[in-house]
Amino acid sequence: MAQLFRPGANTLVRAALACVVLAPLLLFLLGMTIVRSGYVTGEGRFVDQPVPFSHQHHAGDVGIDCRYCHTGVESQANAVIPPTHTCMTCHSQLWTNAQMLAPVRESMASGKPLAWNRVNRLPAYVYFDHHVHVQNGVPCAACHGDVRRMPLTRQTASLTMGWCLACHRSPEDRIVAPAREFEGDPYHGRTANDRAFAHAVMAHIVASGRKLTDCTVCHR
Amino acid sequence: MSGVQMRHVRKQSPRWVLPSVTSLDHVTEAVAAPMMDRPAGPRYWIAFATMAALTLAGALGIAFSLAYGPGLWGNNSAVVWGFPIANYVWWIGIGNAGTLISSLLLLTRQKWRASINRAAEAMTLFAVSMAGIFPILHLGRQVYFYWLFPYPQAMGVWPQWRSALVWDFWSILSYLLFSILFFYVGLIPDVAALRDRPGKRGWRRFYGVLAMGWQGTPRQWRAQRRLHSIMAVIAVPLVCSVHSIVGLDFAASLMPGWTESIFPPYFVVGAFFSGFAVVVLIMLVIRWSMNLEGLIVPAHFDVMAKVILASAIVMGSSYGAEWFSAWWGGERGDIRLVVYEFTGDYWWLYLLMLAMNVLAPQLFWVAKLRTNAWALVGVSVGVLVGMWLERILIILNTLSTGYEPSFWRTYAPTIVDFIILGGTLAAFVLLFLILARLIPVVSMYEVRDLLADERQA
Amino acid sequence: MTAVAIATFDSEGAWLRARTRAIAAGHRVVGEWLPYASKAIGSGEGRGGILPWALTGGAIGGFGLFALECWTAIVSYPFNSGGRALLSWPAFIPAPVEFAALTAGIGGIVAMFVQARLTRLTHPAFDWEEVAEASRSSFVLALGCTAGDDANAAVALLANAGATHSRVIGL
Amino acid sequence: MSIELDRRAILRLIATGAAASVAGCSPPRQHIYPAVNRPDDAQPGTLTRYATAIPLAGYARGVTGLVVDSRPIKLEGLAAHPASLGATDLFNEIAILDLYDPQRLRTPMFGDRPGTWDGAARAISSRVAARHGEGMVLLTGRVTSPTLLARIAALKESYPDLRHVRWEAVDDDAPIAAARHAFGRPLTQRPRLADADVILTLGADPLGPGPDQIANGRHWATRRRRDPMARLYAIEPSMTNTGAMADRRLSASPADLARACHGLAAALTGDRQAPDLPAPLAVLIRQAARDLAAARGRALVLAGDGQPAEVHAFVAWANSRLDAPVDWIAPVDPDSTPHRESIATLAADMRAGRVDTLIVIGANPVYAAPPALGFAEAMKRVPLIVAAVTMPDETSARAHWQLPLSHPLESWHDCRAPDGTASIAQPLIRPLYDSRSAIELVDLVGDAAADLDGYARVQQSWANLGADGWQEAVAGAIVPNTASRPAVVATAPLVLPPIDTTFGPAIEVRVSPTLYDGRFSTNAWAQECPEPLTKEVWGSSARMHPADMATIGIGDGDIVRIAQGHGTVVVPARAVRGQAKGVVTLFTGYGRRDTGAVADKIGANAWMLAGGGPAHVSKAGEHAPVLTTQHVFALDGELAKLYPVLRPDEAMAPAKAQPTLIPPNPPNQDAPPQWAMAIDTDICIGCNACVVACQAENNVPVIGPDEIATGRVMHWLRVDRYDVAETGAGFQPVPCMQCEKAPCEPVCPVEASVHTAEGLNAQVYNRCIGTRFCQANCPYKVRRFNFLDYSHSSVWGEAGDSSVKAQRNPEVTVRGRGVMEKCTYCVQRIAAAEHDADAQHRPVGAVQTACAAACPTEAITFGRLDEDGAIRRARANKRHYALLGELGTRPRTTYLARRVNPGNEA
Repeated sequence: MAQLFRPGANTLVRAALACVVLAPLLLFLLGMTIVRSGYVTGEGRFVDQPVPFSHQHHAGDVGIDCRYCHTGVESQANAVIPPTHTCMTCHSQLWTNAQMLAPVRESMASGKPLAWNRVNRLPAYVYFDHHVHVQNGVPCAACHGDVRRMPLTRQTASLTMGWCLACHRSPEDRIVAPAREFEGDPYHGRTANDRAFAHAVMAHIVASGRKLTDCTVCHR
Repeated sequence: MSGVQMRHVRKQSPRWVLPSVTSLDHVTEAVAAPMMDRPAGPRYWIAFATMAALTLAGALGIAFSLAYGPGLWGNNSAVVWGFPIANYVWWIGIGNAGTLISSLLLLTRQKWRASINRAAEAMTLFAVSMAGIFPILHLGRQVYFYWLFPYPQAMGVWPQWRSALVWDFWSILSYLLFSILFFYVGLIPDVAALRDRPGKRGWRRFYGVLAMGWQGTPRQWRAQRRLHSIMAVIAVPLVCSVHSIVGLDFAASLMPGWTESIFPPYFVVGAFFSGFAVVVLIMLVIRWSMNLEGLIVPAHFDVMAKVILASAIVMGSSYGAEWFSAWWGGERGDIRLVVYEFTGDYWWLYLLMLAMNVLAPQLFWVAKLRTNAWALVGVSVGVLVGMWLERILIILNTLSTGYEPSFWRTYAPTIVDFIILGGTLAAFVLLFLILARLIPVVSMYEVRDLLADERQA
Repeated sequence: MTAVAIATFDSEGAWLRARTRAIAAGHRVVGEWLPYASKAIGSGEGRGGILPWALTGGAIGGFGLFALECWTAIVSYPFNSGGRALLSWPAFIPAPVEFAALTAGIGGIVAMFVQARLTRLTHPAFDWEEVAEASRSSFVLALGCTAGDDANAAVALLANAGATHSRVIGL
Repeated sequence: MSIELDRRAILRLIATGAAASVAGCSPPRQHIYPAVNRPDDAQPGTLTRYATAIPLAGYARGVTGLVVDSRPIKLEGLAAHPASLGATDLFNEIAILDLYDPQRLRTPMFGDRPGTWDGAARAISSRVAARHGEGMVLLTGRVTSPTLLARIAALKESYPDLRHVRWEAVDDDAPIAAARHAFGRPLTQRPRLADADVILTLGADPLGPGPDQIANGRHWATRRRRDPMARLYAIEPSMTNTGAMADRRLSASPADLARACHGLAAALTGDRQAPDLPAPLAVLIRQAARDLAAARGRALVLAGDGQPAEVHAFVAWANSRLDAPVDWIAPVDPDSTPHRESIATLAADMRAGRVDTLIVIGANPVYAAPPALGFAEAMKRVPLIVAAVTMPDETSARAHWQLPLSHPLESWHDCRAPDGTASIAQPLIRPLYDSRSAIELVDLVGDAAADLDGYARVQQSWANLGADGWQEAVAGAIVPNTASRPAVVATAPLVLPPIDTTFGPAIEVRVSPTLYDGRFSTNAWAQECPEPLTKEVWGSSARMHPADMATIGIGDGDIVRIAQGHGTVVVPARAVRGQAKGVVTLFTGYGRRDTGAVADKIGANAWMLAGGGPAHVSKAGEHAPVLTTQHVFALDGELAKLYPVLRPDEAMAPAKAQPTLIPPNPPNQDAPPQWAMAIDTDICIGCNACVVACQAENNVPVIGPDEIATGRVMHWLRVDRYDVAETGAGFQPVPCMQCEKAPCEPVCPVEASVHTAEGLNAQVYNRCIGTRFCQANCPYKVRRFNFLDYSHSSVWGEAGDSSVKAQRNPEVTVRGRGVMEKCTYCVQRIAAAEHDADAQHRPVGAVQTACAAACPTEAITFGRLDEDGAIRRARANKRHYALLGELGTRPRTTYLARRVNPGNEA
């Protein structure tokens, strides 16, 4: 009887068997990488804005304090995007007819709000509270990066649950002394002061019996 | 089939292959010819079309359920589980029997398994596949079923290993894949035979690939036989544990009527029970449709009927044990439940269930009925209905009368529930119809072995 | 070796008879093909076991999964689930047991493929149609011969032993 | 202050609110809209509280509005207000949904064409301007608003012949008439329940629905808590919430009730012949008389508003004889013409063509007026009818002009509480639609060109307060010392009601505890809220005594036809406990038409039978029972342990420790704060305030009758109703027990159900995959599953629910389909409290769950297990028990047992 298969068949079938085992494994690894990539998480993503607002210019060069616009950050959950009115406090004097500020003036005139595009986006079922973080020494930069160096605002963290947990599991080395929360790069050169405050906060958390990895800390 | 009452055989030392089968080649031809040479007749295609249509209907039912949610079913706020879970338990039960039969009989050197084990194992594969649909389908958010699998999520959370549902996940997965391997190991020599048998080249190449270059040298036979028995040794505890775990879905709770240590064993017996019923039906159909009277003989049915009878008795006593332990334990909740079983909203279903599972099989005390086709069909179907009722009643009776009377609710299934159940039944048959055209439904090499033995004796 | 004498037998008995005679007559058995696992070939236990492979596979799967359970439940993200202990080992057992069975099976089948020399879809033996007979109905016996007359003797021997068919294949 | 925020902003916020979060599903909107010019006190996302008041049947009840992003999302009680005392009732809780109800009338309608306010105004003035308002009638509900009264007076100046008719379907004619007879002037009785040791109710339901329910409940509970335990007798035709809580209760037909009065009179005076009473009634009267007499000065007799004037007159006599804790005040409603009389005259005038222009503001006579008046027919004779409504109704459907009336939360107004205390009510939101308040409307009628400014009107009628006084009054929603002074009254003469022995069943029409007189029929929360005693939802059946049903050969749920005078209704009948033989009881509020998808074609209109007179009940065929959410009420055998009932000084048997294999809590489990709840079933009056409060706070969807019919429910908190003793009933609110050894947690395969360090049994909606194993394994069955996409499907028909989404609490995830949800002790409130505490580096303060905040009797208390307070006190109480404690689940929600104090027979 003649051979049913060509000699190559043996190798072929062995290769095939190998694939049966390896292919799913590879696909799995590929998936794991993709979901963690910026492509999915949006880490490092720039977002166009109706007005090309530069944190570098306002917060960095001019040196306006974060809290001047984000008025809620120390007192409530929502850090607050400033109303058009806030922009106009300066821009009614400065650059009063700069083309790039036209939308701001238009909004002030028409009373129609500016539609800023969200940069740091959390799912709707995640409840983040700004003031409890800031008041306990978690600097803006921990999540938002050094906005003083951002001509256009960029998402600097992956904002995945795993990323949040990393900090909630060991906050102490993310906490800085009260004064430094609003610095651009507070983690650069941590002082004994920082460590002392971090220690105090940790002590409070432990004493309060709160568990920062409880689901209800973020989800309701 | 030729004559409802099969020609009865002498009790002592039954012959498992009729004298009509003379040579080894005869065995191969008897099994392979109808499959490879003869085109499928109109009867086949009619059956195929009907089953395909019903399967499609079931698929639609599932599609709608996925689109609109579990709200399409009869489940309510108290009876949160309904058909899907019952179907799952029922199918997995049927699925258990196949591998159990084949492996248990292999270990106990039951020669007669030769002609039924292939079909039994195939039944396992298909039944478990059907069962596998339901745990996913019954979820509220089916798209996230994979959260039961422990992979490094970006969320940083893992499955909750204490949940019986996670155990389920692993047992179905393991059992399905294991059964496929077991099935394949037993299949290799036969596909090799089909490869070497004159026929269309394309098909022969197909079988050639499946055979993986099997030649039948003593070395290969030794390896194959050794692995087969090792897998059989693993299969027996695996099968039992799989259905024990299904039992634990209920037993590992604190609802009256569920928290019963008897559940695991009693689920296993139930599985064996319903599985054998299906095997009987399948063997009857194969024997009749593929004219395998020579290889599947009355003695086979006689033995299987005895097994069904035995398990019916065990089932009966398990029910008895349930009632007794309720009374003996004195737990008010359990007593109330037993009373509810007989007097509550589902009393007639419960009595029907007892009739089917315990009384009907008693017919097999009569020797003649054990080989009477209609009796076999009737009892087997009865047992299947009875076992399905048992599964659904386990859910309904407990969930309809929980600890809080203010939240007692009765359950009524919807048309969608029935469509989906029917769909899986049809799909099961459909798969078998396809299988019958693809691979030998009787293990040829084992029957050769058996034949050789009997001829020497 | 220059030739092979090959013959088919329709029964286990005939094949065994021929086999013993051939060996007695000093012939070398170069190949045998059987339609089913005859008891005569023995179980061959001890020679390259499959069991060790299966056991290893099972151990890896079972203990591996159990370890994963413990790590996730105690180290990676401990939860208070109904006040149960973090290391609820009894509840951690079922899944690994099931999984171990699967991996054992996989280990076994790999071993079998190796030992049975499978995945050889093309093989010289397939050139002899007698081999094709084997997988369906016949016992096939091939003896290695050195010279022509030797081959003829072998064929004769096989024929006398009750071969349904026998011939010489020159190499 | 008012919130100045343009209407577009509101709708925009509604849109973003709509986008607010669906568990695990669609991503949030990508845009952020900061306001252009934001008032300082309105930081986005912060929750602000404003005091205001909303009227029920004209009477004010103070509320605190919780406002987020300029949207009121929830109403809570107002501690300082005498009719709220910090708590709410069902009607206050559901009011917020009416505000956002998509069925609301949005623009003026002329016939079925959209019109303008201008058009309407001109239509009116063109008719009446010339004729000094001759033939012009202004029909309103009860008016206690000083401003509105002033505007109407002003209107009368420009139209001297204008007639103002005020009419409430639920009237107080009988008690007023009785007071007239007893004291020669109209007076209203104000019982002081807190001071009453013995109370006898004659068909009265002080703890039932009505403007006084909250206050009555609170005062009654105050006394109930005090030792020695008070005693409550109830004689009533059908069971009421009060009757359910009674220590001794008897059901009596009107005739028997009259006899009871005679019997009581005889027993109290001792100098007259007692009539022959049915044995049990005689015993009860004898005992009640003894206790009442013994408790002179602290004994009280109450008659239901539905009772005839004679019974009220008798009660007045009894109370003055017993020197009962009762205040008599001048009616808060200045107009004391009997309601029935005024509506009857109006109907007569209309029929006689004496009415030329009819302006209806917030009254619905076509639906609720006695059928004998043929009001709808009479309307045909009126050339111009203008009806102002928030929700279209039967009357407005027959009017020429329909005008959208502002919701109380949208407009400046004022009104008086039942005790006379005046409230100035500020709006919490700008009108969502082109609507006007009653005050503005009256001005409009007077002068089509008037510039409508409710704010100015209200302010000018309270000018005497001065700037600061005004500020204070508005901020607190109370005008100080405006409560009516109690009148000094003479001893009332003895009046005995005639014993009516006409043959045939008596019809009792009762105010619905969920829909009131029908003004809340269109409210989906109200429709889906179970009636306290039968647990009926989306409908109501005629309650009958089983014997009566047997005689006409019908069973539970069979349809009966009830004919009386001009009215006929066809409803399913239901045999209920504590129903008097020969009495058929119906609830108002059903059988609506022309109102919208929610209320139309549900049940039958009981007002059709309000006329009185002989009735006839007959079988009308098919079987169509009304849906209920609870089917079993009797607790026989071992089930009795679910709702233990104790004697006054009895204590619960100590629970024996259960052996368990489950290890003790990990140490961090006992660190503060540890939250817990205690519920006192002895003072729970089953008012359902908690049920709807929870629904409003936690975005619990309405699922509609079809879903309920398949046995599904969504209310996180259910109030179980169980039979107590022979004739009473008891209520047991069942939220999640937050078990320390929760059975639901270990069965969840994905850790969606886990325990927090603070003792909460958390449910993580976005992690839930919907296996439902948790609910299957929950002994208390307190988990709720989204079988369909409830939060995105609407029961409002084609109206859709986009506006309703604006009510949703942004702090709570909106659950999508296939997700299990449940009570988590309002974890969003706990989180808010803790975050503020941590941010300000101070210990966590008190937290109130929505249900606890709502409870009128303070039966639900929430607090911390780790520090002294209400919870520890409750757990130390001898009546304390854990529901199904023997299962070893160690619930955090525990109960105090119900008591009955039947006393010994005289």
